[in-house]
Amino acid sequence: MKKILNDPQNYVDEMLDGLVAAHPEIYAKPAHRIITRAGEKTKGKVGIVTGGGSGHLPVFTGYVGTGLLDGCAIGNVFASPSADQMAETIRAVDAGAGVLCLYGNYGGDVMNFDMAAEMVSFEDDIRTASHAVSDDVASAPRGEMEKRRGVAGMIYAFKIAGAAAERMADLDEVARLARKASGNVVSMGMAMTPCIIPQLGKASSVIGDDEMEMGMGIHGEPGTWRGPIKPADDILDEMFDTLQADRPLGKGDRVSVLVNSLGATPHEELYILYRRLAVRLSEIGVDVVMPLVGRYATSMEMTGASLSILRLDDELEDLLAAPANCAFWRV
Amino acid sequence: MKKILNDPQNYVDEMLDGLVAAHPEIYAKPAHRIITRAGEKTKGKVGIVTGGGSGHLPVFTGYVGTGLLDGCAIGNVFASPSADQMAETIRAVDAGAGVLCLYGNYGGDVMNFDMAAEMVSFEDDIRTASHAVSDDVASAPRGEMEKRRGVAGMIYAFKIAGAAAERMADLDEVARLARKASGNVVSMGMAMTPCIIPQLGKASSVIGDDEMEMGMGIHGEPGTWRGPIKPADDILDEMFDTLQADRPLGKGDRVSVLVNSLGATPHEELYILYRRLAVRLSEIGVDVVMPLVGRYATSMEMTGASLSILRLDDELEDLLAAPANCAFWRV
Amino acid sequence: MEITSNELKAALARIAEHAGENREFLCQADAQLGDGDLGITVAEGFSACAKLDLSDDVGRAFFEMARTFQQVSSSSFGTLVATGLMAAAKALKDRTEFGPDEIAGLLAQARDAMLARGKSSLGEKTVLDGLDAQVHALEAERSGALMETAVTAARDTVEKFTQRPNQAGRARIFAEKSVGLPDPGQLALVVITEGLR
Amino acid sequence: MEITSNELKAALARIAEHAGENREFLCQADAQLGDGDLGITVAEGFSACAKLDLSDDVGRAFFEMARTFQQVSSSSFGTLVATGLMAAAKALKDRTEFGPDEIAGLLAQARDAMLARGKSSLGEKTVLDGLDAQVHALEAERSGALMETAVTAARDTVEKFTQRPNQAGRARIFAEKSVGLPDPGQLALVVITEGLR
Ligand SMILES: Nc1ncnc2c1ncn2[C@@H]1O[C@H](COP(=O)(O)OP(=O)(O)O)[C@@H](O)[C@H]1O
Ligand SMILES: Nc1ncnc2c1ncn2[C@@H]1O[C@H](COP(=O)(O)OP(=O)(O)O)[C@@H](O)[C@H]1O
Ligand SMILES: [Mg+2]
Ligand SMILES: [Mg+2]
Ligand SMILES: [Mg+2]
Ligand SMILES: [Mg+2]
Repeated sequence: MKKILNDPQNYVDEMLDGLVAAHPEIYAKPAHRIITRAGEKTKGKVGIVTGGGSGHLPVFTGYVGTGLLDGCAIGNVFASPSADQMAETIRAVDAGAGVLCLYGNYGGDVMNFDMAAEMVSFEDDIRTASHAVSDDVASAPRGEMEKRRGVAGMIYAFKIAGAAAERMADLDEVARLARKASGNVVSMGMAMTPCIIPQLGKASSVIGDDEMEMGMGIHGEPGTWRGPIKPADDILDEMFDTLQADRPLGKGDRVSVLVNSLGATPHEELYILYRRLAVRLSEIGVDVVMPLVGRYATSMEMTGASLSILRLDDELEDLLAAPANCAFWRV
Repeated sequence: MKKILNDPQNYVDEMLDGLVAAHPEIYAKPAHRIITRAGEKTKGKVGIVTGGGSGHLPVFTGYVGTGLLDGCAIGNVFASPSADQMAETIRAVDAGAGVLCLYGNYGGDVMNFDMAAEMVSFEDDIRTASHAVSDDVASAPRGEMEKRRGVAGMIYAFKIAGAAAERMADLDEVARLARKASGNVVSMGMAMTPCIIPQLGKASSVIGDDEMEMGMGIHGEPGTWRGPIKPADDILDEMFDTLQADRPLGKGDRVSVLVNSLGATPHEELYILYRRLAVRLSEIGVDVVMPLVGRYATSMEMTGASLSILRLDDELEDLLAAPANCAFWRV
Repeated sequence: MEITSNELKAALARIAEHAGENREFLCQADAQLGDGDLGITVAEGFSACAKLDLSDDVGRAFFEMARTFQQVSSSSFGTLVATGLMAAAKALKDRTEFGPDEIAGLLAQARDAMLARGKSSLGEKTVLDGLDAQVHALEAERSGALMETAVTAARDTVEKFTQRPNQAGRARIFAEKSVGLPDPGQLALVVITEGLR
Repeated sequence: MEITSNELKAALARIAEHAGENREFLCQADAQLGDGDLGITVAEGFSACAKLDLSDDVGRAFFEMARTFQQVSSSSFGTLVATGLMAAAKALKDRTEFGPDEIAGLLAQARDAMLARGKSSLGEKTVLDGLDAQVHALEAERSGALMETAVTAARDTVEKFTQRPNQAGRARIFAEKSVGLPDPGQLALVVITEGLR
């Protein structure tokens, strides 16, 4: 296991300790496996919480910060946190204006967040709204949106909802904008190697030496095909064409794009993909605003990349460009 | 070869095209394999150029930006750019106040930068100063500083010299501060897997399945020992103790630290290392300012991490905290 | 005989014991189609509940169980069980006892809440098909052999569904492979109901 | 006979041809201890220089060669050769010819500039040891057989150093392995000088 760790059982907790030790001005850990913003809450501001399995930094915990999220419930590697932790996180961030639960569409997380919302309403009288981002086009057809998984595109929802909350929009408005951003983003990924789950000490699946898998999920969920590795331009074209088929862009559209590494794939190769993406977008007359290239949603040391495209309008563009600050992203 | 690329021969050039396409407000490519800041030069500002082999993003090219570097000469993966390219880069950034060449201590780069300085002095009458950062404690004893390689710690020299130049310090002063930062930083790294050089299509060396190599260089240069993988805390302790032996820190010292991934090693594991580092530093009463945790100097998809420690005084701390902006680092 | 908080506590102890004995069995069943943690979820969830000092208010008691169950496990099954317990908590709020004849109704409410939580439907080869079979069997049951009826209904469901593909939860990904394998959640319901006797 | 820009051009053509023939040989020698690019550096460097339309000013001519050489290759050897050429350029500035008796002196200046550039010392088993041997041999030479003397000095150096470890450049890392292997840079000097004849 080519990982830097102590006891695999402590992987998540030691990671959180290090995160808070390194950035005490950004993150606080008020309770076991709960991260919130450091400092005082802003009274009357809508809180935004997320949560999910570990192993995806900066997702989920990393996006707690100014203009972004208020809290995160942290599960084990690739495992949902409990509803109780989520409820605790909701309580921790509530500043009297209600809380939006905004996370990726995975069965366990959805059930637990729903349960948590029920709990804080039953016990604490905190108003909540919920939205599970489902941007992974490879995981289900557009007609079965509720089966689509949430992947890297969710960071656009974090950013836009976070900016709205920072401007003191109310819960309904923050939830509307989160849903709008989420509805406007589509993603598609591919992988070349899986990653190692610390407690298992080995990879969840194996991909042949000269093989890649298109559409593979960030936990190794099966994709649309597995076969010989294609050239970078062909990979980008297939991802782009799939997204275009799902939600076509045309002349005059404005978008933000995210070319994301799943972990091991280096920046160099993301830029090789971006180069082709820029050609494809300019061919159809689409303008790019604030492109993101880097490691924004990972699966530890998985090799692979994903492409997310967010369609913008004035409202979304304005919120996307608003100031934000966490240890992994500054706008 | 688990890499996303087209023709391996085009790896570097396509990467640069993508970089400039994604961030045209930051980077410009005035000539083949030369990157400078976008926009107008500031008349009378000292220019800072760097250069070196590709495959280390954000090093070297990535650190061109406000409050950082002015230009970069780009070589093939792990190969020095030519003196001619360097001279061209010096000419491109000179704004009448002379140019500092600031790069990592590797034989080829040193020779080529010296040659380039000679060329621009012979032909163009541009004043230059040069400094090769040599922070890698594993590569030679303190007594043979000129043999020490330059690794991740060089970004502190970029930052501090860049801030001084941005404040319109003159060439001697910028060079003095670069040398001071460089003299105050020490680094130590370890690796668990090598990386693949695109043109070769394979790794330069092999590390056994349960093995790591302490002190390995970023191009796979042999380290101080190879053996079974140790726990994260032991790894950090060995790196820290080696740095302490080389240049001891004591009570009341202020430092910045960089816990850097060589590529594949995920953020999670950097924070596991950071957690231990924070303990070690606080045990000896050393204060940390602006810690950096992430991928600041890589070898594509190499697995491993390095630790750099910069000893601060008021002057360096002030320059470290000054504003800076490139696609990979914002202060 | 009416059921009070005391009966609930005794029942939890019996389930916890039986679930402990079947821990490995359920983990192995889950490992074939999922992540192999179901035995842990069920055993530790009920073991923690059995340690509770339950309120006399049976509604409150079910709430305490729900909360405890999902604290221990955040896997799907744990959250679904907690959801079912929560449904009972709401239905029995402010009461100190309930009758055997109310059980079918409570199970039906749990089933519906769990369907909503899991965003799944009956017939998808999950624990909910077992629960649904129990609801119908108990509604038809007049002899008073409630426990036997419930165990039989749960067991029959496993058999009825084994040759079908899983269509919900993690196992959905392995739909083809799942044909011929019993659904782990349906097996867990058998174990829990056996423990109740 | 004085040496003008014309003689330089003719010499470059001969070296380029001979270096082309030895391209593989030098690459293989370099591959044993380094990155295997030395044959390319030498062959392409001289081939590009041979295509130059040299200035009549021999100082300027050497500068043009220096510049061209390092444009083609940024490997150590290329930069060292360019450095040596640059030293000659400075020494011969504003002249249109130089005499054979000046060659030893020019080589000595080149050697010194290259030592400074490479931050290395004589005796470290590099091309500079070959150059140094040539300087001494040419200084002692009175018969006029300059070329033969230079070739012999370069060849003898290879032999003298083969059993020693490399102590400079990339090969330093493989110091142990390098014992028994000729230094590729010293071999390249033999090839270049052979071409000059
Ligand atoms: N969405 C769902 N709706 C209904 N039942 C479900 C659902 N997801 C899982 N289950 C049931 O839970 C069982 C698996 O539970 P568990 O091992 O806790 O799941 P996981 O570990 O995948 O979160 C399945 O066999 C199935 O009976
Ligand atoms: N620092 C140095 N000083 C003197 N000679 C050197 C130095 N580095 C390399 N050389 C010479 O150059 C030869 C290797 O040249 P080359 O293949 O161009 O190096 P690389 O590919 O490693 O940059 C060596 O055999 C040696 O003779
Ligand atoms: Mg399971
Ligand atoms: Mg599970
Ligand atoms: Mg070489
Ligand atoms: Mg070379």
